[in-house]
Amino acid sequence: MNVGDLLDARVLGPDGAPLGVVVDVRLSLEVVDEAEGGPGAGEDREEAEHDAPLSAQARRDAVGGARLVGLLVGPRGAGSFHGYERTGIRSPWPIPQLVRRRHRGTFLVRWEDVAAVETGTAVGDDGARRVRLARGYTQLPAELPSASG
Amino acid sequence: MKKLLAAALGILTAVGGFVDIGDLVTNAVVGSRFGMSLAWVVVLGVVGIVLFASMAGRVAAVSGRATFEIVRERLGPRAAGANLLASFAINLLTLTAEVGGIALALHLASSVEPRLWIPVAALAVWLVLWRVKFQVMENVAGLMGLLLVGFAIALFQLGPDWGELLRQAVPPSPPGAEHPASYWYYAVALFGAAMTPYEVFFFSSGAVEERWTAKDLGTNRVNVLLGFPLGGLLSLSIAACAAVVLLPAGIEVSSLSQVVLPVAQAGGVLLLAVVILGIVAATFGAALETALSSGYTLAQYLGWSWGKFRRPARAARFHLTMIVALLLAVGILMTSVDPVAVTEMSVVFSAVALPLTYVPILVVANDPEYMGEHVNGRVVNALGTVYLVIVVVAAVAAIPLMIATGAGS
Amino acid sequence: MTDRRGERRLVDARLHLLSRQVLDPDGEPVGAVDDLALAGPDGGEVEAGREAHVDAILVGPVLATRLFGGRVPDSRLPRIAWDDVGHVGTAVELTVPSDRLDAVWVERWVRDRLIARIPGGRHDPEAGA
Amino acid sequence: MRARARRADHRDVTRQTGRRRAAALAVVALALAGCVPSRQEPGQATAAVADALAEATSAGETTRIAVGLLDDGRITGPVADTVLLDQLRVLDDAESALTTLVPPDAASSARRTTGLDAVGDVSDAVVAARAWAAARSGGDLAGDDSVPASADDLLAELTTALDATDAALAEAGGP
Repeated sequence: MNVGDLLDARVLGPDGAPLGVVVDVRLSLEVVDEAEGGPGAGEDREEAEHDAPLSAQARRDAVGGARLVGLLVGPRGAGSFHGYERTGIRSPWPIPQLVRRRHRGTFLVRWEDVAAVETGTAVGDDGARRVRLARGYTQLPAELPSASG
Repeated sequence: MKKLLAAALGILTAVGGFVDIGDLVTNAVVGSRFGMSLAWVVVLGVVGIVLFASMAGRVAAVSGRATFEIVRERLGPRAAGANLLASFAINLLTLTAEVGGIALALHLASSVEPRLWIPVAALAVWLVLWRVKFQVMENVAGLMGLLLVGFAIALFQLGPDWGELLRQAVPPSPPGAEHPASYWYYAVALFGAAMTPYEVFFFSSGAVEERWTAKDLGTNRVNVLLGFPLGGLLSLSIAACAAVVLLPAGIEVSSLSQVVLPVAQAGGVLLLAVVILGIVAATFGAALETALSSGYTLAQYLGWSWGKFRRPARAARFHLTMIVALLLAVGILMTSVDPVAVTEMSVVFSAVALPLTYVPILVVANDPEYMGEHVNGRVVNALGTVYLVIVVVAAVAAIPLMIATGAGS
Repeated sequence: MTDRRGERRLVDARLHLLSRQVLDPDGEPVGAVDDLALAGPDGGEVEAGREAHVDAILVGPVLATRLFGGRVPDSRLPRIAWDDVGHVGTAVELTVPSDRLDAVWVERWVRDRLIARIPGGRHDPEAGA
Repeated sequence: MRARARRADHRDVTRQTGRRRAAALAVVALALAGCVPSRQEPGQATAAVADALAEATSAGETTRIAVGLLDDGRITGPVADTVLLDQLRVLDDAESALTTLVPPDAASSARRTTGLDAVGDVSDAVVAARAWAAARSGGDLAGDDSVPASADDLLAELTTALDATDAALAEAGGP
């Protein structure tokens, strides 16, 4: 199964009631210690290569495994600003405000609360992709913890 | 001079955007039909491109990510794919026009038939893309393109009634004989030319080619603040020359050869030679800019290795894209199509490409995960939002205006 | 930067990973993250509700199936193992040089069959005009 | 050819609606006019004649400037030749716009005939200008009787042709 198979799949409640679509898939990245050790490593890379993030300002973590945490379920498809509403960004007004409004009601369900996933296997069978939630699932807030935290 | 060289990227970008072959003719058409009454559009366009190119340059310098990578990342494969198709079409059409434009300019200089120059021009463009260092390319093509300043010199030598030119420009209104729809068609065409998306693709990728970092934000500022206003100035002088010499004679510009007549009248053969050299350089520069942009956009969308700073073998598909684009351009030109008419078609694709390019730039320039402390300030954001509205209105209005006026005729 | 051992970072696939540039340790672009393959605990099939993790980054043809529908057997898709990922920032950086990745065979093919054969194809433009 | 005719149709309607209708209506009218080129209102036909004549005037005036500059030695031979060649193309367009026009009544038919004559006169003058320019740069044509002897002769011929164009334009209600 790929993340792409889950995205935009229709989400059904335990009783089969439609709840929305999968707008995103939340993962948990294991952040590991820089092998080279500490904050100096970033600067070394800058000289060694061209395409590395050229500034220490942008967030960049050394990562290990990536675990599947859950699915973000929204009232409609993700549209064109994938995930923009889950960040704390407020400018440029009014774009974030409009996107957030469009995605009001988006919630997170834990992967443990997913009972079944049907992925369309035939060509053009895109509409058949469905995710059914388990009985007693909980709707969690969709916001991501702030980037600086 | 040193400052001018430091701004070579901005200058080449602006020359390719403001005075490429389509705009050389369009500016003269505008001057000969509407006088200076559309000068405000050039000013509006300069401010807009300065705003967004500086954002794109800042994003590239701080995060190392060029504009089309951001377009894909923020819009996802579908919407970015639509932008890619439209932008690639604009790149290809403009590249076609520029290769034809180089041939037209060389025809002026030599009276050898343009068709014979086309393969030569295309080969020369490819050799530069294949072989020449990015900085050398931008210095030579950008600064030679500035020879078009001959139009400004010509304007002074013509000794026009400055008061009259100013009266045409403010308050702006279409001359009585012209239909308002034609006036607005040209307004949109000029604005679209100033804001044409390949400028930000080229500028931001050029920033990566030149290895800008957060320390180069000053260079970024110099580039946009020097380059684009210079481009706008050239654009205005061409229109003004036409307004002074051709408008009173009742001449409607339809070809490149008419564009240079005021220069010959003002400065004789010497100034004419300077300007023709400038036209060759400007169209050549625009050809390089659009050929590279076609490679940049496709490579950045699909994640391929790209860049002129790499050996061609280390960016194989990027170079293959540019070769194919040049071959297509030559193929289109061999059908004897009018290169200037080709650029008119790109207006249609701008309607898709403009919003889908400038929205992601504005959004990412506000994202602290990309920009850290270098996110947009309030004033830039306010201006950016206002310009987004203008861009969308212009882009949407372009197509009905083009149909209604038969492309301004 | 403080010690981050054991810390975890929550990311959303679409927002933070999909469509991002993949770079090798020398900064050479390898591809874009066109999809992410998931796997169960032992590397087997994912089961709903059971522990799952990202197994590989998929690059290239998978984009066409995401855009236009259809399906390609997973084994046929060019993939980069998630184990080879070093850093996640505005780009995804690998710990393995691109020449050792099977996923970039198209680039290699174009290079070896076409571009490198044109005179000057291996010329370094930075070395002088 | 088809593209050219369509272009001319768009053009005449633009001018005409400019005088009579709101811009919004123009969009629809133009789109329709582009589809049915053979049925024209008398006003549209007249406007098409005026448009072609305006193009001819533009070409003639351009030629006048080019000849003057070449006589003063302010322009090179190749540039002058390209200018004149481009003007011949414009005149060719103007002529074909007139020949493909279907006049709906006798008045517009007469205007068309006058217009064609005027455009033809300008074309003759531009052709003469090219011959003069070629002779001036020392080709085989030097000394040929059919080539105007001086720039002044040429400009006189051009003025006559442009006067005829102006008259025809005034008749067609042009600017």
